[in-house]
Amino acid sequence: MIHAVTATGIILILTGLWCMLTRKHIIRIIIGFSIIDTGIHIMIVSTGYIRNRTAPILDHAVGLQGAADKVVDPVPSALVLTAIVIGLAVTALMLSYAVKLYRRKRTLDINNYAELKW
Amino acid sequence: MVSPVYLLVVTIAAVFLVPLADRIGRSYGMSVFYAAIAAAAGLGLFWFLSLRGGAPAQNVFIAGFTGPYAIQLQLGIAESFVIVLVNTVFLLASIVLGGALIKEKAYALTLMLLMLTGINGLVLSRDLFNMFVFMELLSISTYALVAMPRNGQAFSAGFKYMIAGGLASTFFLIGTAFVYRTAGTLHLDYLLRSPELLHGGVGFAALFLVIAALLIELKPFPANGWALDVYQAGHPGVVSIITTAGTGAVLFVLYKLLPLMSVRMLQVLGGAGIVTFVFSNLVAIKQENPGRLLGYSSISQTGLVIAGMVFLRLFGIREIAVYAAVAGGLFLNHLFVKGLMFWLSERVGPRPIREWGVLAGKPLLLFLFGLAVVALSGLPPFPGFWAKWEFLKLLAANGYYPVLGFILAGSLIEVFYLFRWLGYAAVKEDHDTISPAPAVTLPMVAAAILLLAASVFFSGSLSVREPLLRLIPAAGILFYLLEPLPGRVKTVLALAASGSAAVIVLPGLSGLHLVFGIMLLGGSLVQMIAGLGSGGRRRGIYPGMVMMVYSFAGLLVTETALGFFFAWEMMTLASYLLILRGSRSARTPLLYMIFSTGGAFLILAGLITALPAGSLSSAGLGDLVFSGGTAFYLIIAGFLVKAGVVGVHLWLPGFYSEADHDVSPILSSALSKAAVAGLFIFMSLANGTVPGSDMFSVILGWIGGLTAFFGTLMAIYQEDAKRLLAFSSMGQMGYIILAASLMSTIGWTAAIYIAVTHLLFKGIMFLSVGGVVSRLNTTNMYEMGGMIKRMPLSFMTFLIGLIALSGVPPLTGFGGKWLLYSALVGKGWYMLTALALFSSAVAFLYCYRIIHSVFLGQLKTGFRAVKEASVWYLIPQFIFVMLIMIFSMVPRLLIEPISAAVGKLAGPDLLWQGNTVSHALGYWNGTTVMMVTMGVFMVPLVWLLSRVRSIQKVKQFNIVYAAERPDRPETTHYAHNFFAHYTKALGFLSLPLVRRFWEGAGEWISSIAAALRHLYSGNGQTYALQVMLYITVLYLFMR
Amino acid sequence: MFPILLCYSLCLMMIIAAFGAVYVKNLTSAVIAAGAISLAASLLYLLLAAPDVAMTEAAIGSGLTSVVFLYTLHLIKKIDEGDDD
Amino acid sequence: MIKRLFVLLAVAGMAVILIPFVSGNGAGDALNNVAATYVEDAPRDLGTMNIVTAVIVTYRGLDTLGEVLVLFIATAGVGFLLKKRREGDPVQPPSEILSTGGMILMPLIVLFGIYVFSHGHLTPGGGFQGGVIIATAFLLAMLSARRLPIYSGLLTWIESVSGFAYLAVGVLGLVLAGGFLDSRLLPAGRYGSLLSSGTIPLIYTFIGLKVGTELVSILDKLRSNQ
Repeated sequence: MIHAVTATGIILILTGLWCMLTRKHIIRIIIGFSIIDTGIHIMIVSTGYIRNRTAPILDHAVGLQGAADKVVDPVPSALVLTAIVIGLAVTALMLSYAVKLYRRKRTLDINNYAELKW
Repeated sequence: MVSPVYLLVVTIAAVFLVPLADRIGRSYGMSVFYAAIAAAAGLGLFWFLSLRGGAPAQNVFIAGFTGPYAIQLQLGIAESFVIVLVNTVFLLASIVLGGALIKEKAYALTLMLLMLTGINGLVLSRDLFNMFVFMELLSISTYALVAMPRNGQAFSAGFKYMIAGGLASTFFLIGTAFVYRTAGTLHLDYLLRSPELLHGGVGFAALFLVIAALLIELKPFPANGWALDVYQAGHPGVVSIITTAGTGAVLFVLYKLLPLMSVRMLQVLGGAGIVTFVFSNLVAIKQENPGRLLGYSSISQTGLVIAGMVFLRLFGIREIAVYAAVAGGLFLNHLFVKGLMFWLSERVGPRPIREWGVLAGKPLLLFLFGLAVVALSGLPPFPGFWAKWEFLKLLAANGYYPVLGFILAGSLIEVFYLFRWLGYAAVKEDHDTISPAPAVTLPMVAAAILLLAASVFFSGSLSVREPLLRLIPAAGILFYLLEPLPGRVKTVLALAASGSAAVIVLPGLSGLHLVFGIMLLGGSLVQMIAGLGSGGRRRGIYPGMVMMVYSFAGLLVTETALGFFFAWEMMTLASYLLILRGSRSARTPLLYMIFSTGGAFLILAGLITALPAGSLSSAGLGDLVFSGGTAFYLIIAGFLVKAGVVGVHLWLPGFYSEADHDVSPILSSALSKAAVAGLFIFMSLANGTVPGSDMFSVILGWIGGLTAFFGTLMAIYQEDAKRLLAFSSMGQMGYIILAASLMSTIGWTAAIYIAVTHLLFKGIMFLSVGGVVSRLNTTNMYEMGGMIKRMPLSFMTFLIGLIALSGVPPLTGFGGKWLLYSALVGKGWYMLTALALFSSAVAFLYCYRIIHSVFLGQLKTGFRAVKEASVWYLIPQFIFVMLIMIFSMVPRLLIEPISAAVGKLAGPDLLWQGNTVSHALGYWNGTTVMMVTMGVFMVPLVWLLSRVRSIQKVKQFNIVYAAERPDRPETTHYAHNFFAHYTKALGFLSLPLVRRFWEGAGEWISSIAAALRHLYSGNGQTYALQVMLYITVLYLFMR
Repeated sequence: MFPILLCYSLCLMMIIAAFGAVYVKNLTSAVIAAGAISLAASLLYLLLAAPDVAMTEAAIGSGLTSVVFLYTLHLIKKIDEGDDD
Repeated sequence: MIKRLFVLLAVAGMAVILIPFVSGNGAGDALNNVAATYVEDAPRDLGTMNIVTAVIVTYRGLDTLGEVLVLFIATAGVGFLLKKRREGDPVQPPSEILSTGGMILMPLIVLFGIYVFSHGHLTPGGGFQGGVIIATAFLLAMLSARRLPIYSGLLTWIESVSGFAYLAVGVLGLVLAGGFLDSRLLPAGRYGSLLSSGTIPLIYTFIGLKVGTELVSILDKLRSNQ
């Protein structure tokens, strides 16, 4: 099962990359990024998963005794939390850029923003 | 010591305080902002000083847990070094940005502070994921700040940056997560306990992604289009932070990760760095926009730093000191220079580099720019020089010769475009003014001072025995500070400074060194007197002049290979400054710089190849090992380039002729001997140890012979008096090299003898012509004529110089030629003897021409009132005339010390070949020959002089162009195109084949650059595609 | 058995939604499709015993991010209508 | 077309790099040393039930501080890029149902948000999730109200003060306890109760407030940039 999840994460990343590299619309490119982000998050969460274990919350159901054999790895969860927030920050900033660009040229086709080159 | 956490706390606290303070008032917000950055820089300095003073490194764990469980911040000497540097440059950059920031909302200030937090966190953290977070802090705040100029270009550049940066973050994040998955920890030190976990399968892929992400952040060629757009469009202040502090932090992360990498990874990474260095420099030559050009240059420097630390790791070096000397030195150099240059571009405003002539009228800004260009080119005394030396030395010691070659090639390209730019700024005066902006100038001055201070710090590798070497740049700077004084005062001061150097240095020399010391120092000193003949401020002459004289002294005094190269490069730089000031076009100084640097790189390559194995400290010249041959040939080739032998003489005519009239003589007579001195120093060092020396001496002989021939031949076609003398110098250098190639005592004696006489007579001739030219304000010979009447003293000295040159008895020239021919014949080189004889014959043609066109003939109407040349021009000439007379009458005075020096060098027989000296020198009695010939010569001279005032009648129709009116009046002058007839016979030999070759090579390189730059299409998607393809290729290489 | 089936179907859903987000004509629909991926992902995280991540992904990944996207699209429409400074 | 080919090549290259991660994943059947130590020590040392929270706030606290700062960059960056709307622009009146519903729901959602961040050490969730929930409440209010005056001054204050307080708690940890951001500044308390786990609830409250106000101001800037 976990292999399928990791694979799904990779497929999402590749789909996002494809989106980012082939779509011309800037908003669509940013959507591509957010798909990539989701893919990464899935991949990372999948690294912490251990079959038949429960969430790392040591309530009475889990108990303190031998907890390390009952729960999944908490570290990837912590990393993903950070990554999700960072992803939001990047997305918001990208979208602000999109608004700015649109206000300049009334277009969001990325091919129109190649005035700097060589 | 203060806990390193406070470095982060200071800026984070300011992040929260600034918006509040800003609500009270703009200035409060700004104050908090600057106070926080200054505090960070101060902390950095405090730590650096205490750690250098022996304080232990600090390791702090967040939240008080230890081991791999909590994030660790480490503050060792390396960290504190980077922190003090990046925070200082950040502080300076934010002063530059002050004017722009005050117009923005408080957001801009918080973004800046967050950027600094990210930078400092990256340096301190020992945890992989924590580094990711700080990297995001750094990059996301940068994304926003790129938009600062708020124009369309900045917005689109910022967006492209976000795409590429987003990709890099993606890779970093995946890599980090899987590093944790594989190794069970994110803590670097614990990862290092089992690095093999990361060398196969998933571990490898994870580590690879982290490294690739870092590399992308460092903008490797060609996956760096977005970065260039940012450099071009962003605010120079922001951009300077990105390329200095930001890049520095990421570089340091890469440094921290080095021990994790496998050999294969290191090799590929080092290769990527070298590729970036070479190709970014290559593309830079086609750039017109200063921001973009600096961008390419920054990227290339980053590539070099990457290569530096990666190769060091590959060589198994662990000492931090070595990393500091190589990567640290390169980075420090880049940091201050790029800061300075970007801020200067802010100051100059949006102008293409061709219009940087606005700086020509601003001595301080031009000085700063020049300093930056010199430092960036890796010239001494700046840290880049020492770092490159150490780096190249290690490459050579480990047999990485191709890499060494690539770095030198890239550096040469770098020198080309940087000095071309400096030429635009210094030579093409543009009368546009730029408004004063102390807020920008002040940080630039600070950066320059810090750079110089760092130079002193890094030059610690020069041994204390050679304090003179340190004086070379110091003297240059001192005379720069004296620039406001009147020219004559500076001349006197320069004479005093150079004279005291001579007094201190000469007594300590002996043998060949003494002979060359007298030539270089004495020759320069005497000719410097002519400087008193010109009025005005004479800006830009004396820093170069004094530096050059001190470098001569340094060359002769130094006992180490590094010291020799240092002095050599300082001499190149000093002479460049002299020609830069005098030249009318930017082309001549540039050509000179390119060829000189190329020659210097050959010498450098030879020196480091010849260094004895295992010598990390500076090796002595005597310890060099030439048994392989290659090193020796490289060094000799370098000196030949500097001597301007045929094929690489392109720089020569302009260089010897275009400087100020009192400077050209020194360059042409004294400086040219530096190459000879180098040649002899190394030939004597290698005496008897170089394999295949027979072949070498034949080849060298032919190079000398052909140089003599072609130099002389080209001299006869010149219209410009100083150019004619310049080519004549080339021919004389040919004789010297030819004589030196004989590798026998008599040959070497002849060579040095010719060198001395050439110094004397070329000094006389150049000064004499210089005196004439300074009165007539033209160098075209067809515009002169009849000067014998107005300037009889100049004529007399010139004539004596000419006789000495032509090699006829009785003057010294004869002795040199006599020694040379007898040695050539003795060795059995008849072809070369014939060639040399033929060249001497041809030399008569130009001798005749110059005396005929300048001094004899009809006096032009416009010049009837000119006076004799300034007495200050005449004094050195008379000193030299006296010397020539003395040496002519008593040749022993000259020949004996020389042959003694040569003899002492290698015993009576040089070991090169075992050629016995069979020529006794006794039967040439100079005195008699002199007396006889003087009599033969003086009688007609007196008669001529007595007749010179009588008017010669000319027939009424004795004009050539009777029926038609020529387009260009000068073509009617008899002296114009004087030797047109000979073109049929010999002209094909002077066809500009050499020039065409070099121009073709230049165009070829330029067209490669033009093709490469088209990689950068400007489309953000294409850039992202390039990044991904780059990473794929990298993966395939590293796997 | 059920969680595994649910997991596979969520994966499939996400992939389909991703292709939708790339290729669907309307941008608003694309944004919603991208949001749907996140939503499905947050369910998946629950299955993977990561409730914290699930909550965050639902709130930020699918909720807030989509809102920010939609706001931007709205803004762009406003700019088109000339309601601009 | 040729570009498509390159894109395909690039994506295929990425696939080649990423595919090892599929097989290299999921084989583990035990926690590694670091994770196991967290799970075993956190309840005792810190008093948290939610180990993820312990990792986020304490063990990897610097990451979280950085994360808060990244969000701060987003606010500042969006504010830096986009200018504020002119005052008094007409806003379309929302429907009656939406506005009434929004007004009733908003306090409830805010309350829920506060619950989420204050119980971060006991249950799933924490400062970030709680902050987002509070932001959602304001979002609803923005949508439903004719004009909800967002006092940017007040937002700045809450944002800055809560951020500063977070940092101050961190520094106090350095001065009084084991290290920067050490949550053992306060006693671990009774395991499983609200007021336990040292400074973790306090830190999560500051984070929640900060994240909430930051997100509200991002949304406000995007909304009012018209």
